[in-house]
Amino acid sequence: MNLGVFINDYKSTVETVDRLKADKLGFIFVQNGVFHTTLKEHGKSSPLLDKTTNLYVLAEDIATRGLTEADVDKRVKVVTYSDVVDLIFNDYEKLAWL
Amino acid sequence: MNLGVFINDYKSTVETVDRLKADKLGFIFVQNGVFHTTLKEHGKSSPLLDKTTNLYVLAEDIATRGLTEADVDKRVKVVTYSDVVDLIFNDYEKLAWL
Amino acid sequence: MSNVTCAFIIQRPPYKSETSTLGFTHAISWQVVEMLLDEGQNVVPTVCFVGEGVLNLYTNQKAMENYGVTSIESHGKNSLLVDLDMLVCKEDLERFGIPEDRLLDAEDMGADKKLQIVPYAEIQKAMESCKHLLFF
Amino acid sequence: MSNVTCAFIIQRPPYKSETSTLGFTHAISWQVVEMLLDEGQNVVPTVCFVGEGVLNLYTNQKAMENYGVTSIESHGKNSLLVDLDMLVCKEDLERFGIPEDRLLDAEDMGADKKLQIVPYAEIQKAMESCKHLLFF
Amino acid sequence: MGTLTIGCFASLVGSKSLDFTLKLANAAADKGHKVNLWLSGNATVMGKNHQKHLKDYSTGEKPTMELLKKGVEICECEACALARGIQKPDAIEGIQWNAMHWYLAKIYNSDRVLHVGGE
Amino acid sequence: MGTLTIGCFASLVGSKSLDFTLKLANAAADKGHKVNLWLSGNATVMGKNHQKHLKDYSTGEKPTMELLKKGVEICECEACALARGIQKPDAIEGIQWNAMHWYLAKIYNSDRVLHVGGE
Repeated sequence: MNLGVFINDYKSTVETVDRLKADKLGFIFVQNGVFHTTLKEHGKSSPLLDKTTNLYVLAEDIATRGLTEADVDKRVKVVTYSDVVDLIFNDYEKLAWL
Repeated sequence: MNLGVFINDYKSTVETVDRLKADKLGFIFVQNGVFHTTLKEHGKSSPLLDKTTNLYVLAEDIATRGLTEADVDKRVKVVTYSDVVDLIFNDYEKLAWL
Repeated sequence: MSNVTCAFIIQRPPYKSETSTLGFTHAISWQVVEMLLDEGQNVVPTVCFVGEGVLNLYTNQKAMENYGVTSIESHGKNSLLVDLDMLVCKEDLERFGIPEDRLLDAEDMGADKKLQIVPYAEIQKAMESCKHLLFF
Repeated sequence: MSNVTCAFIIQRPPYKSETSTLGFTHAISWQVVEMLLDEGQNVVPTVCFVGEGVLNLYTNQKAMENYGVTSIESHGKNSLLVDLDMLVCKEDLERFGIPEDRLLDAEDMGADKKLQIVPYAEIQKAMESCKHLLFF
Repeated sequence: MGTLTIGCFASLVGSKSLDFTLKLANAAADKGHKVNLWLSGNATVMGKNHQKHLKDYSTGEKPTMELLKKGVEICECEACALARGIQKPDAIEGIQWNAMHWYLAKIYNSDRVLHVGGE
Repeated sequence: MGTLTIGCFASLVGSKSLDFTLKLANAAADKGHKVNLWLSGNATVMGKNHQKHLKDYSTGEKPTMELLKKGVEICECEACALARGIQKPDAIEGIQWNAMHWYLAKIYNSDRVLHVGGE
């Protein structure tokens, strides 16, 4: 399956994301999930960034938190709400909000 | 200080509880915090139960979840709302809800 | 006859947020969805329990007695009664040390269905074979 | 003159639940609490940031532009402006790799106070010396 | 053009999940997609009229009216609203009130479903 | 006998934190303690009158009336309520409306403070 996962938290009490398997897996970081793309906790980037190469972060949610594109890990593409709509309809038949 | 901490979740996104230091520390497990007193994850009881000997769990919140006193770790005292009021006024001058 | 299948994944503990209760009630509503659809159409949820979600399934919950609200157990029983498939992650039950005989059942209400305790791989399969995923 | 001191511990990230915003606004209200108290009485909060709570303190937050709501940065600046002591856990800033020059400041508004970046031990001391603790 | 159904449980004020939902619905509608929006749980408070827009708080009334104008169908869970003291006359005009099977029925005819659930 | 001030941010329906708060307040009042209760954030929805008690949902109106009768002072954050579309005439009678300094002022004269905060 093609699965697009919205990651909306930095720390989460659910471990579901670690278990998900998909033929094509995409992570769309929104809300406090964006910190996965900007923080290097103890000098290391978030392990989620190693799970797939399809990585996106919502521009408005970066800026809201005082972050800039320069803070975002190079592997992650910065996208708008409009881009997210296209990802939903063109790339991911199933969606998850975690 | 004498600090009474209400633990209201089993998994938490805040690590504050691990850092708290107090001359007298009490944990009052309520809501889903009660699972700390009943579950043995991977066969081990919750590490919180090793942090102090002043351990309490709210009877109504155990029963609500289908658990019984027999499920509760022997180190933990089962208490009522009325007992919690006495703990607050008699034993702990400062309180935390985590 | 054309059914749309959905996997409802319940992954949060009971009685904290309303989330797991809403997962059940939304799934149960499949019973009446035909009213709003054309002849032969239906939506069929499979309800899956993973992680702390399995903590919703204890039997003997006293929520009505203590807090005056319908217990989640009662929602679980109703879910079985309306013939929902309910898959429970075996690994997570084992991890938390919850024996099967502590889990809810709707035999007393005459339900044919029972909780199905399955390896996580089965839940993954359910997610793959459904059309839509809803995480609660 | 008799003050009651409180430690407000902000430990959750911004813009998720309302919690950290409410932590600020409750602390700022110390400005007017005298209205409801007798002469010489006051309540004095010290606001402490630990864990993900430090993520509230980035400068240049665009919440008004993007979501039409007052930014948490703006609450932080107002907190400094009303002379609240604001202690930020040094270890947590280091852990997340956040340099001091990314943190908010209210110099432009003429505030005398600045964020005080301190070891966690100082925050522990603030918790010990206050009369009441409020965790946000 | 496709059909997207979004369900949301999150409260409007405090959480930004409902803000996200409204903005995503708006972006999808602007691109010509059909959008359905289901509000349940604390999200039903968003369907209350006369929300005062204070600068500290998100407000749902205005963006909701815009979505309705763009043809987005919005429905809220009647039981969830009633339990919160919100009654039919308090509802924003144009928002439907129904039970959960409304959501499932919309899902039936949707290409994509995004369920913004747990808090 | 002492004075306990409890502040609560949690929503009534869905979270059990506000149920906990009401029960604790009740137990303390029954033992003769003075109790103050401050509702802010999503907890202000509890101050809305005409909550329908459906079996699936916690309800705040009845326990609140009982607390008021026992002399518990209850106050809710006016701005938080207004932002949620709740206006003065919608409030349960006997619940005060004020700003956050009410809470701090009550804290001044309290022996114990329990702040039921984050969600």
